[in-house]
Amino acid sequence: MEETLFLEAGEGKLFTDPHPDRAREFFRKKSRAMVDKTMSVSEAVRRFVNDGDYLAVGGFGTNRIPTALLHEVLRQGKRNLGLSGHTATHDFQILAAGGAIDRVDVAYVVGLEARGLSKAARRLFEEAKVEVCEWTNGALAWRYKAAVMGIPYIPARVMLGTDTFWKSAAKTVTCPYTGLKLVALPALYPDVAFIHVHRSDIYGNAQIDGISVADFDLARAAKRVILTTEEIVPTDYIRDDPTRTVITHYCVDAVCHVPYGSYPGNMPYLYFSDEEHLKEWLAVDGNPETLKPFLDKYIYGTKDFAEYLELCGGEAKMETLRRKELLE
Amino acid sequence: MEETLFLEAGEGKLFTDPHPDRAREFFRKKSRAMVDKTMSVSEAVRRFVNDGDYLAVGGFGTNRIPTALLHEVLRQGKRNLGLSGHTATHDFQILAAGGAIDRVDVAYVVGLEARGLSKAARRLFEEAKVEVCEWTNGALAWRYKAAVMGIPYIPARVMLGTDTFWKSAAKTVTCPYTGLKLVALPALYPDVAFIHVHRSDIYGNAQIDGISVADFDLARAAKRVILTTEEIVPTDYIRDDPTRTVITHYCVDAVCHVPYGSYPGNMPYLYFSDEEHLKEWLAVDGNPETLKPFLDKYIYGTKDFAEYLELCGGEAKMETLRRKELLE
Amino acid sequence: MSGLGKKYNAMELMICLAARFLEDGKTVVVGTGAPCAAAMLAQKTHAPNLTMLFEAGGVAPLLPTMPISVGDSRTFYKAVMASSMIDIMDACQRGIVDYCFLGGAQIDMYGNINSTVIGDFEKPRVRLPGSGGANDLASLTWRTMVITPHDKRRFVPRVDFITSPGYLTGKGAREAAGLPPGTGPYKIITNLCVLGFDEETCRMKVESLHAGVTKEDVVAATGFELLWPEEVPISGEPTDEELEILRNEVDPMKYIIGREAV
Amino acid sequence: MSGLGKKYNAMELMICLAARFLEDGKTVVVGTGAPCAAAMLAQKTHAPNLTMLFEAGGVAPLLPTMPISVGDSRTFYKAVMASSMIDIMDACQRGIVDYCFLGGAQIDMYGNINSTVIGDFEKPRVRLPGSGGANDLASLTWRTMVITPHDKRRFVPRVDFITSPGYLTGKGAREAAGLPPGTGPYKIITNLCVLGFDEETCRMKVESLHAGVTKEDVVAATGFELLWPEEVPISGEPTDEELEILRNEVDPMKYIIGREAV
Repeated sequence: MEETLFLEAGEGKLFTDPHPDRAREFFRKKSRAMVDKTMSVSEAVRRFVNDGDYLAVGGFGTNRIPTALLHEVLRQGKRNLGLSGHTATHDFQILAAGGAIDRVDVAYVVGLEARGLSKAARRLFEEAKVEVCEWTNGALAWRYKAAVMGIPYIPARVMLGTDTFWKSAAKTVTCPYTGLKLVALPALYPDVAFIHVHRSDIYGNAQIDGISVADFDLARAAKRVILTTEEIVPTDYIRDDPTRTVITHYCVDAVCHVPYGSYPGNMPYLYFSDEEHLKEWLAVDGNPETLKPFLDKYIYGTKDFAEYLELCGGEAKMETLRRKELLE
Repeated sequence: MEETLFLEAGEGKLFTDPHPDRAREFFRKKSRAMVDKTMSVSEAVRRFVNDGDYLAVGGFGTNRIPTALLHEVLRQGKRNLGLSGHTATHDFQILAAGGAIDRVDVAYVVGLEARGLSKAARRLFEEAKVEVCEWTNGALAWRYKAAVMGIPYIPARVMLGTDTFWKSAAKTVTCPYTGLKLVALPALYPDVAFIHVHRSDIYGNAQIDGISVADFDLARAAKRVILTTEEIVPTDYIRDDPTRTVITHYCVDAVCHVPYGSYPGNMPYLYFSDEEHLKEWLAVDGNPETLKPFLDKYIYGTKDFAEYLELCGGEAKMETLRRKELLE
Repeated sequence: MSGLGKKYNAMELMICLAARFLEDGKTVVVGTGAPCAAAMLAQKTHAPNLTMLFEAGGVAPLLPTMPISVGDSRTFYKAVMASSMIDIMDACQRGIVDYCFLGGAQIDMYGNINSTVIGDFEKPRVRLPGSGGANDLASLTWRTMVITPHDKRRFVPRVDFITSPGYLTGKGAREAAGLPPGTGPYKIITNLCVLGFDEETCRMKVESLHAGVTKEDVVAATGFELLWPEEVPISGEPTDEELEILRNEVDPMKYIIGREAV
Repeated sequence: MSGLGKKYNAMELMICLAARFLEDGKTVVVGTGAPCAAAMLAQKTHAPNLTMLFEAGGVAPLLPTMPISVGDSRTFYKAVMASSMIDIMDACQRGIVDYCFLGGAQIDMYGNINSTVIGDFEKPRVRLPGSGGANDLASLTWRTMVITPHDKRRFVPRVDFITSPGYLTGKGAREAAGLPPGTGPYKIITNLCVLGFDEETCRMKVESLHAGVTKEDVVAATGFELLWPEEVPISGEPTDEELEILRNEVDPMKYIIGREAV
């Protein structure tokens, strides 16, 4: 059968390689062994994040985010990272403030939802300091899914007819069964994913309580995965209820024990977001003059996440946020 | 952009319509209300299964299968059903014995895995009494996923180069990003799905313990869904741990309370399969002379599943199977 | 002008009007703010069986307070399922989601919405958040609704960037682009009026003016030509019951209704 | 002939040989029976870090007994995850699954396997179960292995139906068909010998003969011409340790090893 198709293509740049055979070659060599992967945040970032990597962040902007890893990216001065801007809010704000990013697949950026907009993040766009390619939250979720599936693209019915499509790197295809015009979303295999979870064993078998957002897929799509976890549990705990597992060991490269690791974001069932601290971020990040001392104090001047937590109010603050989360 | 593609197509027949717009029109009208959907198995089959419907069965052949619904299909003399043969083993054996099927998408049929082959099921093929289209377990799982996603097809890299492809209704497509040849698996929207679960509320919000096989997707892909459940629980029970939910109310049309509903199949964490009873099935189903009195006794002569359970040994048998499941 | 001398403010009015468009037994994807308040109000009045979905994965929660984020833990508090974004987006694409609510910086006469950039794309005057899930919801759910302040800066002849599709260039354009048939903008609820879309032209059409608002007020606040019915009805006003539920049960902290819309 | 006068039977030999091909730290999709026994034996000897997957969703269980079905509750007993079929199939397609084991009624010189029909497709002499997950695993995992009795009824010049792909028509044919490069049949372990595949021609090639088996035995049991190395090594024999673990820990009820292979 022979068919002539008229395809449309967005003019955006594809920042990652959607070819499943090259990803398969990578995954072929990746270890599947159940070996102890616990390490410090600084070691994990040093070993598994390279300048120029394309990064994807789990959770949802200010909810179940891997804050400690994001801070450490700044502390180690990582540069020229690409970012999957899949509801990237406080996570993007941190990376933007540290000048770590030079290209972004945008679904949702620069805003912190109802809280307002990050001026530090906006400056990157308004001063054209990042390469930009437009997508949607659904499109990025499906692009992860295509990578999970090991196929170069997945069809969908979004973006069509809009400038979001024309400023994306998507193409259209024609369905061989129905003749429908569809958007072909190219697989997105991030170089590295940061994901914060409720609990993990030392091998990376991990559970998430509440919505998983896109993290089931992200953990499988990414070439390297660093987990931060509220708790390290024995593998027997995981094996006692395997229905609950979201991420398996063969996806994971590093497991870092970081209690309160989503702070100042919300961690479902454990602690609510610290709206005051987020407000402070929004207040200072508009101006390099006010941003620099803030970053010096909270990130560059702290040796690790535990020190940052202390500066932000320590256990007493966490107790307040715990009560807020539990509606007490 | 213009591109000429050389497509290949299997010669099998597509038994279901993969067009997402026609499915959307159906789903648009389907109720999403949280209303009491509990009813008897006989009422559910009477109301939601029509002669000629295309049926998909949850679980995995002899594991977490909706036996009561399959028996009721025979009792009500439903005819000319299509079947998704996604590891259809004892489920298919029952439907074949009752002459309910006239077309099958085959991934795995006629066998009961290590136990042997069902002669009743084989006869349908060897006497050409069913229309057949070949697929694979993966292909059917992905075809459900395409329906779940509301897209007419999903690309994959299986079946290619084999007679399984040529006797399927699949077509190939060319990837617009990589030039790779892929198989385009057409969406499979079953008319009706039967799924057995561990617990459900009266609205169809349901949990499954252990592997979900393809049932997360099947419940969403099917136009109508009948659940049988070991237990009916208050909605508060579901709401207390929403991470555990697999199926939501807006997918479900009927909820039938059927304890031991997977018997003689295995129900994870509750009871093991009854290998003796399955052996009896395999022994009698080779010959219409021995099959008829067997079916009369166990299915046509019983008014419901509870009577069948009694005939098979009742609570004492179930206790034995419970101990076997729990390795006691 | 709105709210002046009335027993409710413009935000309360918009929420009440939006709530009334949500039919019982349907599904709606909501965000934070006014849409969430509208869906909650609908549930507590005429639509107890309205299923609320949040794009990050929350299904039918019993919202204890207003969410701050569409992914925070309130969005799946006592939910029937704490699912995933892809499950919700799949549901939209499959056709089982009836309504969504969108916002944006600009909207045109076909209901196309811009939430990406003001000015040039390459070096924008103002960079906005982008689509998020808005394009997905506008493409896939059956009926798109918008609650927005009404002024010429927002109601523009041509949006700088079509982030989320309205009727694009008019009748048939969505289908030609490949979007699922039967979908598109349904109601735009502003502080001045309720707008729908003309079936033939797919252009924005006034459906009712809020009490005290004149045709001239609306024309002056709109950057393009609207269609008008021969007789323009007056929008219903919030009932005492609606206001009481909205103020005491839906938004007792006045997070949303405390904001004047304009 | 096999097992005659030996301290192990043919099934035990095949399981031990198969186990040795499974490297530590890799992933394998197993079914019931001999493949499952081989994977368990490998875990208990040289490959403690071998991750076992079952196509219905079980990930790395601590198998308490031999499963009867690849979806029964044993396949995810104390598993690290009780997942879904699509998660396992996705993993194979993504390239993280190293080995699979297949069976079938017929196999040809390129390792193509028939498990669908004997005779005509439209009205078959014998209808077999079909692909199940076999075609998926043969297409997607890196190395396909087969444990099978060796006779002319099975080792045929041309299979009646290619259910699962071997090397199809020879070198390059898999890639031309669209299958992922670098995949294909790896080892065929029979009661007579171990077979591999010639790199240049992709044809089946004898790698070793089991103790006491002659070249003539193999030729007589094979319906097509095999390739032979210049010198044919003798297959290793099971060690005492392997046999003890296999008999006492892996299959104490002798479900599998109690069956003579031929």
